[in-house]
Amino acid sequence: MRRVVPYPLLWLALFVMWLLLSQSIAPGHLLLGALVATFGGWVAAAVEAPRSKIRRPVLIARLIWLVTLDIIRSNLAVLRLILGRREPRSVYVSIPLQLRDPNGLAILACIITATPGSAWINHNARTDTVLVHVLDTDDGIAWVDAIKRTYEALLLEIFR
Amino acid sequence: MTLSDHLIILPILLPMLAGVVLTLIDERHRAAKLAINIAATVLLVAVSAMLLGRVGGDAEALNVTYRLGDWPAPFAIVLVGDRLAALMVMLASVLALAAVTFSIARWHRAGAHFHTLFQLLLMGLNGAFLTGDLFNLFVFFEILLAASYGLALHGSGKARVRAGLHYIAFNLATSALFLIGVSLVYGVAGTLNMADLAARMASVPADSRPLLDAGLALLGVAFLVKAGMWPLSFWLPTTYAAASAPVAAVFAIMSKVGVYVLLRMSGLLDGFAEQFLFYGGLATMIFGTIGILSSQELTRMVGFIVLLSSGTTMAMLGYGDPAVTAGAMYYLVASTLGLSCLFLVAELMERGRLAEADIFAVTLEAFGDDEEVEHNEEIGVAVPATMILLGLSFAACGVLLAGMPPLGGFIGKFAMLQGMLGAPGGNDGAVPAATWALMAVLILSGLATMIAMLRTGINRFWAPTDDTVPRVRVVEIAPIAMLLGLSVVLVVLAGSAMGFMQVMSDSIYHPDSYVETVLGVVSGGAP
Amino acid sequence: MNQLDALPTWVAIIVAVLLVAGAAITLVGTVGLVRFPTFYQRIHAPTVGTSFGALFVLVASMIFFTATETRPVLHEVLILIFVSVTTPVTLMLLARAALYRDRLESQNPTPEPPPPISDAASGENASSGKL
Amino acid sequence: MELVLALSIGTLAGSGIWLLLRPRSFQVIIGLSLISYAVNLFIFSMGGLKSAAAPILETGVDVATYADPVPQALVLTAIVIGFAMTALFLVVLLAARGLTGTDHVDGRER
Amino acid sequence: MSATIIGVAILVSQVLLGAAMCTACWRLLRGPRAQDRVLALDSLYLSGMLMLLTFGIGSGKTIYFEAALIVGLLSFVATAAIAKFLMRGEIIE
Amino acid sequence: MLNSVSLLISVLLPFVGSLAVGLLPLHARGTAATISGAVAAVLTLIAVLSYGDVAAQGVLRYELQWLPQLGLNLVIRMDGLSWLFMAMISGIGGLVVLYARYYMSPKDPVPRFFSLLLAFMGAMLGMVLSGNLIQLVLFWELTSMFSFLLIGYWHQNAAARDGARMALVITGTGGLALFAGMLLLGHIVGSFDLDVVLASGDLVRAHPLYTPTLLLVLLAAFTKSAQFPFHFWLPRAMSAPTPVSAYLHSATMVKAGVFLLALFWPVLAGTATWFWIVTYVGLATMLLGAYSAIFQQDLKGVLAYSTVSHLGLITTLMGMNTELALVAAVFHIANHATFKASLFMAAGIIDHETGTRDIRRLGGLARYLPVTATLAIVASAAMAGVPLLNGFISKEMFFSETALRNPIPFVDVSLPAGAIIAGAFAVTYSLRFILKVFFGPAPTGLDRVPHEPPALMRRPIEILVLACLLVGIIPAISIGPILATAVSSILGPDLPYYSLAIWHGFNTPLLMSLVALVGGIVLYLLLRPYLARGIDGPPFLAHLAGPRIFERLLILLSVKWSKALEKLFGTRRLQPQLAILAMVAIVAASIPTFGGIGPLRLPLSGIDPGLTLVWGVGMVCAVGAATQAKYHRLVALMLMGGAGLATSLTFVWYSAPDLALTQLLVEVVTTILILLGMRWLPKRREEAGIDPLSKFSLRRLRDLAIAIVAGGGLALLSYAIMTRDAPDSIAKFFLDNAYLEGGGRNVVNVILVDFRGFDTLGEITVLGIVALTTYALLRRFRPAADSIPRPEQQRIQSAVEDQRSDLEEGTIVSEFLFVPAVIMRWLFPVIMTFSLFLLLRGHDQPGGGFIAGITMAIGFILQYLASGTRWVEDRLRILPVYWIGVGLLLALATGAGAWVFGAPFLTSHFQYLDLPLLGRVPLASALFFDLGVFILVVGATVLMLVAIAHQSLRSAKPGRRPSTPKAVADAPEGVV
Ligand code: NA
Ligand code: NA
Repeated sequence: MRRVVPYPLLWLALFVMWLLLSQSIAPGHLLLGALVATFGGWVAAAVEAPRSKIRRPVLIARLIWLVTLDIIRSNLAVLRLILGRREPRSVYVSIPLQLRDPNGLAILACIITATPGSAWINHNARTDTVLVHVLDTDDGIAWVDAIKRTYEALLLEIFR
Repeated sequence: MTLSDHLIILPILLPMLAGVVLTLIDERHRAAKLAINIAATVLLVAVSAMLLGRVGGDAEALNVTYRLGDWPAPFAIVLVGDRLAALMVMLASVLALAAVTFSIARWHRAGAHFHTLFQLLLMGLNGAFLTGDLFNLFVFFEILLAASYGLALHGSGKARVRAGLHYIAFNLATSALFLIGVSLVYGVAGTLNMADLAARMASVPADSRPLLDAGLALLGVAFLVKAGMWPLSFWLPTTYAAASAPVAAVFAIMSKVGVYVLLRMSGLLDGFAEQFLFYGGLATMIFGTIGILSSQELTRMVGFIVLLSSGTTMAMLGYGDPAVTAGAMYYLVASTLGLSCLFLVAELMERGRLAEADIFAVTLEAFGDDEEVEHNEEIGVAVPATMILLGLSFAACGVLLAGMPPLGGFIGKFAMLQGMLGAPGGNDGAVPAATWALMAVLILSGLATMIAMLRTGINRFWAPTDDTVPRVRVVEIAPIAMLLGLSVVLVVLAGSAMGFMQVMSDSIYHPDSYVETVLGVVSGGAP
Repeated sequence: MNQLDALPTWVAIIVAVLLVAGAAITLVGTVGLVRFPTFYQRIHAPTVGTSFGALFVLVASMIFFTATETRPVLHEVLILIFVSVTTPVTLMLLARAALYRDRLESQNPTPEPPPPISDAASGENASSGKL
Repeated sequence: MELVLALSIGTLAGSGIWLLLRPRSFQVIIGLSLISYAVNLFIFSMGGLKSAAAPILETGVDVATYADPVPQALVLTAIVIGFAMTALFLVVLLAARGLTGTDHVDGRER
Repeated sequence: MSATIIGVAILVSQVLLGAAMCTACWRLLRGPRAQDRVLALDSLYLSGMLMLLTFGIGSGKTIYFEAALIVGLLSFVATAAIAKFLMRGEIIE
Repeated sequence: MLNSVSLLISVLLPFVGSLAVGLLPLHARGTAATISGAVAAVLTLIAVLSYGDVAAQGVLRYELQWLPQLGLNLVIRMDGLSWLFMAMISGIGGLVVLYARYYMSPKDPVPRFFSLLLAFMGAMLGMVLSGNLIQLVLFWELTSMFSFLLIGYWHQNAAARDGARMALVITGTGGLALFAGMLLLGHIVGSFDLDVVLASGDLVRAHPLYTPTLLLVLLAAFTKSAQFPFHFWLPRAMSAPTPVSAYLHSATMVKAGVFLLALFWPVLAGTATWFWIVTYVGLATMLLGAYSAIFQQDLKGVLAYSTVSHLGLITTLMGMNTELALVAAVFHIANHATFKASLFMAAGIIDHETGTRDIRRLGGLARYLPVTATLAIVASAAMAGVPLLNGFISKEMFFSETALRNPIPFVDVSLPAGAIIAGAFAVTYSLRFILKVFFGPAPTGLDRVPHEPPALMRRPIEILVLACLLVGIIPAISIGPILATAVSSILGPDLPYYSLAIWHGFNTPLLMSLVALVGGIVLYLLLRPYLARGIDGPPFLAHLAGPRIFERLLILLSVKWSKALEKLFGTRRLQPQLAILAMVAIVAASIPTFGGIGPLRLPLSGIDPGLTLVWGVGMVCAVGAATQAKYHRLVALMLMGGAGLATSLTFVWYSAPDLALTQLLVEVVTTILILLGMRWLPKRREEAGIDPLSKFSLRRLRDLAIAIVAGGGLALLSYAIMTRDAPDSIAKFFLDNAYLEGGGRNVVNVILVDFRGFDTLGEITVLGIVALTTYALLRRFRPAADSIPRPEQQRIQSAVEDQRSDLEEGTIVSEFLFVPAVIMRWLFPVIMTFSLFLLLRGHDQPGGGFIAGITMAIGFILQYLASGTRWVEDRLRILPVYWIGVGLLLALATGAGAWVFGAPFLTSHFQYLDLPLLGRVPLASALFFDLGVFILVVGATVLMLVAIAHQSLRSAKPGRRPSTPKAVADAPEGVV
């Protein structure tokens, strides 16, 4: 089974993607979707997409919720900043991380960057730190703490 | 449908299949690739001969059509085989056979995918000759251009790449013109089929006619570029000169593709670009002549002879007169054979030559009358047989291309000149000054070619040099002999050849049967 | 737009509001691109568009097509996911490249010397300097 | 809108031709690309402008309302061929640059 | 009624997105550095994609969806490649 | 019948013999000479045997159909004149063969010489026996060509090469003139048949084209027969072996010109134009030749100029428009051939025996070569017109013709005066020849003692001199009938009265002869001191050396001027070529639209603000790209992307989703391609010191004008089409039939894979070809010196890694790409899925093989981008070349599959399959076609991109010498 479906979660994602694309759940599409998803797994295996053991899938939902909230918040903040007169108080922050899992790091990078107001610049694997640019904050240290507390902790839980 | 119903598409599909199969064979299996290339080319010659036999019947000019996808014309793509198309396909296959044979000795090893590109070039050429659809013509032009780009660069090297860059840039720009022209034609006339376009010309609203004409004019420019008309042809000699010999030997027909399309269009669309053809062709002849004289490099000179040949044909087509066209087409066939052959001969001659020899030779000639201090040895030099063969081939090509008797160039020029003069003993006020000018240029260009070839021949074969006798293999002489042999056959059978051309020209300028064959039958691939 | 008249007005209003809001937010995002003085600040602007701007428009689309085609139309979700995964990739690469270039040419308009070329996070000078 | 589109075609073509006449091979390749955009739009415009009438057949719709599919098919072919030729030209210009040492289209600085 | 509402909304949003594209284009032209332009190009693509979606709603057809999807999924390849080019001087090592 | 065969043999036999001799081994001297001699003998025999028939019937004809449509048939025609020529050609030919057998060195590869000689003989016979004007031209040119080859036989000598070339250029030019002249003549008469033409003299002379025809024919005759001002090639041709000089350049070929004059005398002569031109050109030639002959130091030079002079004499006679003059001319043709050939052979013997032809070094040879000397003295006397020799009789006839009173005073004086002066000159040079060579002190400084040659070598001279004597002593018996036959073929049966006697009483011609004789001797005595100085070449005229002028003129015309003209009317630079193309296109499109392009209606659809803004952006991007491409390549590339986006949006707006998809994808791939290429381009920084004014140079203004006009024109054309009613187009058929007949709802896709699938097949072929070309070219790629090192960024980053102890080689880039690479790898299966989706839905919805293929290829490239070439190729075995092959094969096979059903290529099949579980599934053969497209596009795109990407690997290889020309890519085809 592992050889046929090396990444079960990916299989599921691709299967759903196929159905969404075809906008149909006809038997033909279910079959095709399954085939394509299986094929996709092989392809991912060929390029050695990093495997991760997901311990607590339930926490993913919590992560999504947190991200959504954060995005709403920071969107509003950035919009205000753009439309307002105030000059942004930008800082570089360096976040020391315990998270080592490549997928976890990738997710963290996406979250930080996709959230308006913060941008992932570089990850240093030797010191396990990440350089992040924050658009507007009066307390960089607090900002770092918040990230570590919420996202990193959660991701560490998921990918232990 | 039997296989013979599919005969007309075979000149396109056969090279394509060969090209594809060649792609799938690894570069390491050179011998297998070569064998397939040769076999496919031989088969193509056979198929072309069958096609020529089929449409070249004695009676009325026969047209064969082939409806791709079994869709009715003029909606989908139709292939049309008439005498003109079949003749051009035949000519292309013959040149290809010569070139591929020649490449056995060494050239096919000079770069990757030579065989594939070679076969696909043939596919493009044959497609361009056979298609009856303007946009499909564009596609086949692109195929033959793409393959020609690859082949022009075959062997790589500075000169080739530099020439290739110009060639490609210029032809890409031309392709844009082609597209603009085709789309204008579609935008105004609503069709892409050539026969249908001819049929619809009358019903185009008067206020849209200028737009259609503009489209046709742009198409014409694109064709003139292919045909090598001055001042759109400066890239041609350089490219041909830089190309490897077997490639150049096939390229000899490339400018004739443009000529072919111009002839086809001027037959179908009454008076298409005839004035331009006449004067442009005349200018091309003059420029070609100038270039022939000024060239130091032999291959470059041959490139200019290509221009001259094509300019001559174009100027003749400018008459729109079946008699002249028949002569011009005879001349086209003969001169193309000669050019192809000369490209091969030139390469053998240049082999083992010292660099800078060309420049030295011309300097020598410039002061030729001053050097008298030379011991005159009155014993003939035992020239190696290789050089004699080469020399004879070179001389034959020169005679052919300069239009000197007794080879085909002479017959062709004779036929054209006679056509231009009109009916013997006829009214002489009818021969306009421009015709006299053209006749003069036609004859003088032959003289210039003779002088230039003479200069080159004497330098290469007679002047004592330190050059070594080139190592020439039989497979390199054989294609030369074949091409020259064909030119001789063309002379011996001049009567029947000219008869063929005359029937062909008549049918080109009376396209009713062409149009009817294309549009008339509702379904099926058979004629 | 005849079939549109079958659309309930309240749905139309929702769709309209979402559309205009999404577009407006995207516009504001690009305004940020113009307004912010440094590259590292401008880098935050596009994400407004990819997050809120895209979200609103995509939701509008989902609602609209679900309503008009009377079946759930959800494939817009894919766009949202793709955009939120791919935009960060560009931004990360770009930010790192910009850092390199700025350090190399010392053209960073900020008074603070930029972090070292290879690794901004190591060492004390990069900890959390305010700009 | 015809006016806007026509102007756009003109601008693309004009910019492309300007670049085509420049001496650096990179300028020429960008020029060819712009010309290719212009030509594609030109072909496309030959079918006239019909908004929201993609020729994807639905039952019960009069075929006269669809946009003309022929120019679209032609443009598709033209895009593909144009892409291929751009790639080829690029490689040739690279080869020329490598062999001649310059990126001048004539292979030598004047 | 619905048609009018939707029509006006689409018109307004298209104008807004068009304005967004103009703004991005300004940055694209202005620079000053290459990275600024890449950023602008990314925004340009995003605004264009959203424009496609508004157009899809306007036409009432889902056939324009794939175009948006392609922009969303693949346009980043170009900008990421440019970013890598800026950093490394070549995009495939 | 017998005549037909013998006529055919007359023309064919020499060629057959030539071929046979040419194939002999190089040392087969005896065999070659024997075969050649036999050929000449047979031909002479045929001539002798045919004489009766010619004399009786007038004309013998043999006709062979060749190109009847154009009136060009092979007609072998023998009349009295051509009989005379045939007799000379074959008779003297035989003697020359005998002579050459001994003359040519044993070391010489002599079969080739005889082969050429025989071929020339054939050409000459073909020419004189032509019964068709065009055939005449054909053989005429052949004689020039073989003459060229024979002059250049010793081509290791520069003089031989120059002489040969000059001869061919001049006589070849004349041949072309003859061609034109014959065309006109044929056009006037309405037939190329010689007999018809000869019967149409009055028609021709009255025709408006008479003068041009005459001039062309005369040009041919004058060049061939070395008439002033084309005479100079003949002395130069003396570098040929002496048998050639004897045969071609005295006896036969040079007579072709006067043969032509004689042949067309009934048609072209008899007018004032003819008289003035022919007579005075002949007279000038005669005087010039004789004068020059006096001062030659080369034996053969004397003979050559003498030949020129005698040819001038014959020409003068032809020009006089009297029948008696014509008789004299024909007579002198035969006489001159006899004595001049023998003189050349004698000169050859002298050269052979003494090793020199320089008169200054020769003398007293009568002691060493008594027989030869006697023969030569007799022949020289004939040349000088001494009585009892053949030259005397024809010269007397010439004098008597010039002495006829003429009403025009100039003619009345100039003709006899010229004749006498030329006669005196002839005496002078003959005398000098005899006295200097055979008498006086013995030669000094010779390599060997001269002695008589082998008897057989002398035999031809003896025979010819005997003929001189026979004709000179008993003309009426020996030559009378032959001359009558020859002349009557020109003048018809009623010949004028002439008497071939030696003594006509003491009359004006005799007086003139005496004056000439005495004058000549006196002149010789007067000139002795001057001649003793040994100056080569005539006084006063030396600086007018024809050859020099000719060479200079030829170089000027054919090298210098043509080079200048090529520069003026051509270019080898790309930019002017493209500018010309643009201008020609503008002009071509303007001409038909000059009078207006019909109504330009107001916009049909109102302004759409969204798209208008988009195009605002698009236009700005386009112009921006145009201005930035020189110094800011990356900027231009990005701006181009902006313009492309606007284009894609337009496609969406106006109902072309497939186009939008394609355009967007192609855009991405193009950007990557160009980025890959930019690594190899030179750095370019805006030069600070550039003069801002130079930006507005004339050329830039011109280019700007071209760009604006062309762009504006294109805009106008598209606007004009968009705003008028669409024509009744073929589109309706596609819309009507796409679903019912083609089985697809996406009409564009059905057109692509079915209605016009042939286009698509071609299009993917193009893509495949380009990919293969790219690959082939890059295998030989050699980067420029300044792009061989890794890019600056990488070098700096490596340097930093070196300096800092905490960094290793490659750390910076691996950190840079760490997170992005993870995401890109996950995106790979996603993109694959999307690609397959696009492929399968194409027939009904936007998508299809091409779009899917490019998508898939982008997925591949993304992996290269993320992880580098080596990493990817260690893990993914991509064989793009095979993908190309398989894709094309699949498409081809799908198309040909229709043959199985008896349908034409690409006929599609469409049906529903009822599958368990899945229900009705549509299955169109077009899908397989599209699959082929897909596979090919993936292969081609990946191949192109990866082939470029591989160059970094290759040039990064350590120790590789970049300048090695044969640097072939290390990557085996499979990996790339
Ligand atoms: Na962000
Ligand atoms: Na280090």
